[in-house]
Amino acid sequence: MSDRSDILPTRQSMGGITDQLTGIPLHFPVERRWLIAMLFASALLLLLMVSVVELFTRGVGIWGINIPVNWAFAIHNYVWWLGIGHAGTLISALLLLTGSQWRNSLNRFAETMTLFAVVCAGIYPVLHLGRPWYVYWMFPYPASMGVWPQFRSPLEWDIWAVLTYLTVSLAFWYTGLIPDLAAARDRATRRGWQIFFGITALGWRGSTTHWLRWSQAYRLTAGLAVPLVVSVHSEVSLLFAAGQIPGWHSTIFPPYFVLGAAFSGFAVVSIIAVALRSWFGLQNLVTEDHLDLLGKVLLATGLMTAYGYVFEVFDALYSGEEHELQTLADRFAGAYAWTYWGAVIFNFIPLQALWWRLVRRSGWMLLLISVSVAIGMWLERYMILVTSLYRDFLVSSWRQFTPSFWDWSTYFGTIGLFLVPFLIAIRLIPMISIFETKELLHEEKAEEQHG
Amino acid sequence: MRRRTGPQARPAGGQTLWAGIEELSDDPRFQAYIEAEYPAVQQFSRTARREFLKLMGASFALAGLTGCEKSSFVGALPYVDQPASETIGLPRYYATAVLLDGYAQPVIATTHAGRPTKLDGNPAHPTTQGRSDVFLQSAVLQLYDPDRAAAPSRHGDPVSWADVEVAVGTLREGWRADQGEGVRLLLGPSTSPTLQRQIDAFLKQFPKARVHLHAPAGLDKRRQIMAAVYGQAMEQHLVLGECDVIVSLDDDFLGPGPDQLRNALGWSQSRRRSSDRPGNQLFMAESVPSATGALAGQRLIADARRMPALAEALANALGVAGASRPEVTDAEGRWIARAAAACKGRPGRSLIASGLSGGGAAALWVAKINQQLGNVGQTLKLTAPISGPAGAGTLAELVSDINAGRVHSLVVFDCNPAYSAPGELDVRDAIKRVRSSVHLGLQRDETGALCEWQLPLAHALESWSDAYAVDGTATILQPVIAPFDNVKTQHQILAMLLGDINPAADVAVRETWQASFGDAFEAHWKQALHDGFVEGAAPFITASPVSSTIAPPNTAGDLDIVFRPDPTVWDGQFANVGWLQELPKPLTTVTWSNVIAVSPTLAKRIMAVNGDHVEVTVGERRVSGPLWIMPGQADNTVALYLGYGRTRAGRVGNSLGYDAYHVQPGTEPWLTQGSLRKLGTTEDLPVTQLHHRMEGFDLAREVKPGQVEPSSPEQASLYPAWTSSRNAWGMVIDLDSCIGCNACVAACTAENNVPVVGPEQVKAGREMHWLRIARYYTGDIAAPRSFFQPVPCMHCEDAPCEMGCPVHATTHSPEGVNQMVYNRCIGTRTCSSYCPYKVRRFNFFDYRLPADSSEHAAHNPDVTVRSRGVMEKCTYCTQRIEAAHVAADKENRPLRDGEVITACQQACPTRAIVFGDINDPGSEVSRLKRDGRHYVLLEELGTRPRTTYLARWRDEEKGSGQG
Amino acid sequence: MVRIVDPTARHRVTARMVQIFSSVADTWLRLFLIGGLALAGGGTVAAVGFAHSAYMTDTDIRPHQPVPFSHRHHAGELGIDCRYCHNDVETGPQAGLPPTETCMTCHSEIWINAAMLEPVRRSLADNTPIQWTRVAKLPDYVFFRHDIHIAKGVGCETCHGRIDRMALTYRAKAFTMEFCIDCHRDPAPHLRPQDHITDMAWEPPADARKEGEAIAAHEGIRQGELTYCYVCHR
Amino acid sequence: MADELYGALAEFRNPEDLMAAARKARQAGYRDLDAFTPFPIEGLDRILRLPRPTISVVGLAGAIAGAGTALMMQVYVNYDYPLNVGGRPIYAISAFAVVTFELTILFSALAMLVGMLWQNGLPRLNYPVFNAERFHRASKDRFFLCVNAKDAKFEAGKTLAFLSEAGALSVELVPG
Repeated sequence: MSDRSDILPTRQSMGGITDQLTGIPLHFPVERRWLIAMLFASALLLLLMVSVVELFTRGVGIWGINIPVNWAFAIHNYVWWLGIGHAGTLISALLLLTGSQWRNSLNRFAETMTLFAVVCAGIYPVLHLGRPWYVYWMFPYPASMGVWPQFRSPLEWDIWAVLTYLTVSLAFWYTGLIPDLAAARDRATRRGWQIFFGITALGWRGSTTHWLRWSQAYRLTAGLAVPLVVSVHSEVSLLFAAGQIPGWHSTIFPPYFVLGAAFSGFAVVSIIAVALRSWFGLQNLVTEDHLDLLGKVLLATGLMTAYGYVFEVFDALYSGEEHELQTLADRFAGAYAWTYWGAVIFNFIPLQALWWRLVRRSGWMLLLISVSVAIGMWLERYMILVTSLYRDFLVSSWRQFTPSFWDWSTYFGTIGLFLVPFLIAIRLIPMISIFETKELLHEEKAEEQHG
Repeated sequence: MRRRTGPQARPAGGQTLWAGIEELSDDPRFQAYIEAEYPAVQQFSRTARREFLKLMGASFALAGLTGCEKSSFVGALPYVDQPASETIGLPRYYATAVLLDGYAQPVIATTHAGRPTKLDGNPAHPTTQGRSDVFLQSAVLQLYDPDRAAAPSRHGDPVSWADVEVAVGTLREGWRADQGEGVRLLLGPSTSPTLQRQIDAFLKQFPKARVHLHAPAGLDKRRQIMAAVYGQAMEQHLVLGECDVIVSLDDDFLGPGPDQLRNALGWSQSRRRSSDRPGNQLFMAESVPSATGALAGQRLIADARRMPALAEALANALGVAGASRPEVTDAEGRWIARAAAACKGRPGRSLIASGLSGGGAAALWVAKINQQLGNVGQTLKLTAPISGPAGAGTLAELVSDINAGRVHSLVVFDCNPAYSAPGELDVRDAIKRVRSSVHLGLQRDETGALCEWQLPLAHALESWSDAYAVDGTATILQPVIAPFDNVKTQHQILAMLLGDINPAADVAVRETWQASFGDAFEAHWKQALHDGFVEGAAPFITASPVSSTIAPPNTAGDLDIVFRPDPTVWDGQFANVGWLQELPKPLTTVTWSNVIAVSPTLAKRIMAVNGDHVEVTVGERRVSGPLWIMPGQADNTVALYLGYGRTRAGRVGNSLGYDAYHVQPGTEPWLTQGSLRKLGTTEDLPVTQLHHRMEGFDLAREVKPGQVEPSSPEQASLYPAWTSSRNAWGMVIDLDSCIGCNACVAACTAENNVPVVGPEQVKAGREMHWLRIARYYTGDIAAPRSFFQPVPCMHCEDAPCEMGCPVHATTHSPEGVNQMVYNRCIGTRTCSSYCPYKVRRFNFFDYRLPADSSEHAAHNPDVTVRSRGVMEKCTYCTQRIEAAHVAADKENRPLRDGEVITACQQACPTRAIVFGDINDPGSEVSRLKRDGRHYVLLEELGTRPRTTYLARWRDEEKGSGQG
Repeated sequence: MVRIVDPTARHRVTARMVQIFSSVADTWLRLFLIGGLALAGGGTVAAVGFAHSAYMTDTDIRPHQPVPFSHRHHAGELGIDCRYCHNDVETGPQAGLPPTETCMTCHSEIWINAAMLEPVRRSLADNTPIQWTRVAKLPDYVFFRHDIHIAKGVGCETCHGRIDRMALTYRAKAFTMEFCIDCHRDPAPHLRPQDHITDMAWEPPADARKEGEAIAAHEGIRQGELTYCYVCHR
Repeated sequence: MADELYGALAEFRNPEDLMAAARKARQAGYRDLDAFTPFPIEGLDRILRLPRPTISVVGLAGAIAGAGTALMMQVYVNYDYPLNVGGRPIYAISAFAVVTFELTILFSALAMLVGMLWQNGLPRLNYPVFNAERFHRASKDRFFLCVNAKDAKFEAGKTLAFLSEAGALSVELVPG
């Protein structure tokens, strides 16, 4: 059921792990670095707030959008963030089901990342509205107008998908968190911590009956989360595929998007893993084997995404539809060719280094490659969105898009929106699943004894 | 007041035309009423409020999209004494006319509670038959222009009319002394018999006074040419409806101008004579691409200076006596041979026309050819001059007289020589020299600012006056709104100069017509006002060219510089009209600016691209502006467009583009020689269409005669069949008739409260026109074929946009209209992203007019004014459909074909747009959907559009691109 | 060896003991949870209710008028027909408020000196309108036409309520889209014979629907075509 | 005094010891047993003869409820105000599938979380075992077996002795 090879060094005690991990929130070791990071993140968040105020007072015209490219940064960053979110769920849920227990050291912060990435994605559908104050019209409620939402619209699907995704991720994350909160509670000495962890742990006491029900709920939720992830990003892809615009109207989009999502997500997970590991000296829990495995997964999903690229080209050529061909040619050589080639280069060139074990096991290399992938995927989303819109069917409506200052500020702002709560989370809760690592450690020790 | 219904004069929805006007908006009864609908009015500044109150009519809702806020109780004011004829909230219609270069453009003015909100052609009028052009459509906005002069002023200080009267009195004293010696009247083009009568009276009083004409758009030049050719003043009229073959030498007779409507109608009539082949052949030789050239099956590209030679060569080919065979290139030779062949053997069925750049030399040969071919009296008719004033001297003469110190008093009538005179004449300097100068005009413009006195004129829609249409049919102009500023008509002021202090506005006009109407005056008068015209065009006369030969203008210098009036602001008089500024120029789609147009070759030679600033030098004078590469332009011809670079046009029109008048020569204003050089700077032009090659798609289609096969309007679909209601609306646009004139776009703007967004937003790609005229090129960029394709909302039956909307803001009506509900829209823009035709427009910002701007009055109260963040698009003029429904339902009868007319359809000069019920097999639109040339734009997408097209004819002859 | 912890030795309980909360804490927590849920649910219901409330639909106020005009007296007791004052109702989009002249047709004869009519007399004297406060007002983006409704057998009372019983006029029906659309979906039960259009007291007959359908058929009402957006929004 | 006892708590070093002790206790006839461990122990439930949990059933119920709600909602709104949207069918089941799927997952997941907490009687901030002095190790690295005082065979002294023999590191009586 578990990997044969020991992924955790067995020379460590459960007690040690518990104290080490609960210690991070309880006796926070890296105050200064944390504060600096927090400062940086808050600055970005402030930038977002300013941008949003400007946006709501003056209108979406402050962005670079126009007719025909009336969707750009808002939608493409929405897709990007949502994609990043997916890796968290995949790691914790999919790998839980497949019983690959090396996930145990990664799932907690991967899930946390998911939560806040989805939040970042979630604000965009509101921000990009012309009249955001009417966003509630997208929900079915008995209005005095007697008019309802329109459930054939991919946008309507998205609202439900994202909210579901957010809620389920939250539920899953919290379910897994309860026992660790209990552990922290029992380690806490200061009253404040005791009360905080006491309430959030809901009085978990690790009774066998509880563990029994808990495990079932946890595994089943995981079982639900996996198809959910797939469905969510399929829907996001339908947001485009449902339109007849050349370069969007393609059946390969759903898998293409899901893979891309996982790809970018795992990249960001690797970034966080490397960062936390060196920050809090967690090398004993997030080992080089972990990095190695992450590298492999990254490589795999990357290659699958590459296949997506290839197939998209094939698709257009095979269809022979003139507008499709024209869009394809335009991606290669048009005004936005840089996004296409940028995506290809950033996504797939550095990635190849991961064929070497040495690279995979080096934190910094992995970090750099992951950053490159994150950028590459960002470019890809940009490319898919803009290159299709700016030249569609009628030549007379062709027009370019150039992002405005507010496009960028809103985007960088959301990075702040991601970092601030994430840093707070690091400050408050165990960033690595304590009980699951202990469970794994126990199994490994048991195996040692039975040879 | 008497309500009459001329059955012939019944535009859409059985409007009732109103004879005479006892207007309401100046009536306190009204002013009070307004506040009911305008709580905002109270907050206005005093002046703004006064202006506003004067504009606003009685109880109508100037709908603003305010969202679902808590509805509040607002004030409501009834009349004290309601006019018997007034039904609150219903429009009334008046027949009158607006003017272009003095010619009447007959209109039916739609007024809501005393405010004109929309102008349309007068369907009963024999010449224009209800058609309109961009200037006619936009005149209503000019009326509400807040920058118009509101009161008389002296050296810029406002004065009262009483002061003016005193001053005029003293002036007259001085004039009478020496019989008007040194008194000059400078008039813009005018056809008003009343004005002519008053001028004659003036000249009788002051025999030594003289009258001069200033016609910046070239009317005077045309007159000189005619005089030179025929030895007497006259006007020629093209009867295109009767032509099988039309040969034009740089005459853009389908382009903008007073004659456009008549020519467009005639051309399209003959063009549509047969359903299986083009009804006529059009040969065009031109230096600068024009609407006419774009439609020509046989287009020859030749420098402007070649026109006289070409004319003579054609004359020679057709055996005109005295015509030698000048040197022509192969291309020219081929084209002339074909044109000659086409003309031969069609006595009186062909027509040769020549433009200004050809000058008298070309015109003479053309006149001779027409005579040779027996066209005179058939396809080419001559009349005595319709446009006055008769016997007027030129501006050049005036200037030389002033400079010679022979002028002490100058009265400028409704023209702006300080801006629109050829720079060479240096009119500004001349005016400064005149002792006492008076300017009459809508605005205190460049000339008004130079003159001692500026007297504000009433707009045509505020005036009692009269004018002739291009064919000499008279229209009596009646005010459709009482002047809301302290303004007077030309006639009132001339009367003042004649010593009749402060007469009523209509006295002079009545006096004029007293003669022709005779005893039953009142009856005739009312009839004339009701119908909007007086029966009877100018009588035709016969004449033949007198002069044996006219020397072509000397053409030293390597580059031909030609001047053209701007297609949207004309000679500059419309510079302050936002609607016109934002209209894309037909061939460049540039807005808010003029360009210096050159051929691709020339551009390559000076290594410049669109937007680069280039400098044109003519003699001593130079002007610089943005370059535009015009495919299909003659290599050595540079085109400058007049009407821009104004300094006192107003808040909208100031400091846009460059002033081409500055380099215009005084003697040969339309064709001269000069040089071109590239400057370092460049600018981003506000263009609505960036890409012009059709890229091999079959968007705007052509068919060869014999290729056509009857098409079935049925289109397959996977989706369930929706039961349609009794009416199913559809539209067909005939690309063969579209001359790209923008009248439809202007009409749509006026009808649907489409906002003006300004050059910056246009650059950002956010223009709001619901209907765009796509312009495409095919073939060699040096000699391409050009296409116009109007693209409104297609109203797809399986509309991709609708399924994209998450809140049911855009859905489908049982009548097949793709509905857009602004007040439900939350602005996801999904619909636009999914729209394959990209015809939806989005309010990226709040584009509404400021609350206190007077242009509000031009809004159509039956159409919501859209707020920020909502999508909008063509609605098939649903307000007209619903109004027709109500009218029909009240009479409990089905709608008739033609009862609903969309604004674009109503305006189109060539009737290229047909709208109607496709459930009724007998309707015009159904007939066209069965036509052989019928096709569906992007049919392969299966969106099943209700708006479809008729392909354009392609002449059998090959090589039509090169000629 | 095994340590026995003495249960009675309560005092030896150390700080490491994890019993953080007293037993009441649980009660509070549960109350808190339930309270929160109740609040969220209740809030939503309340919000929706508020949108339909008399306050939001302005059906609860009798706005102040310069002259305390009583429809009860004029329309009810004196039985003056609606169209006598609102004379555009059959011809135009708006019913129209009576011009001062109309008031004076009677009030130059009766109640000549009544103090409460002073504003009317002044209006006539210096030719300035009376500043009424409008009661029945639709949003700007709704294009309603009185004439067609009257023509098709929708009575005044259907939308304006028992005006003849209003001493001071108020908005009797909430002019929400629901209100309009109900009738547009199924006009039949709301229709009445032409001679009862302005009849306030008219009661639908027992077989209102059958009657209504007869009227609808006779008036040629375009059943099912009245609920699409452009009928009212443009 | 025994009546206000919660039970007897024994501390073990590792899961194996705990399981062994638990087995012994069963054989000794103790029935009302519970264990407290830092992480779930495979097979402990079988030794303690704990009933199979029913979270899956709750989840299924939630799923069905979710699907039902979603479908009914979407069908109803289109029945209530049927509008022609791009010529698509009024009841476009294929389009409704998406939201239906989402709600199925949502309801199911939430149902399971709530169900799990409910059945476990959580949140329960104050609980007798928390009074035990050594219990804080239960969330760290120790494994506790508890004989509930309600057990028929429970006798404070004997039970403690029994547990000590079963290899406990420490035993204590937990007050109720």
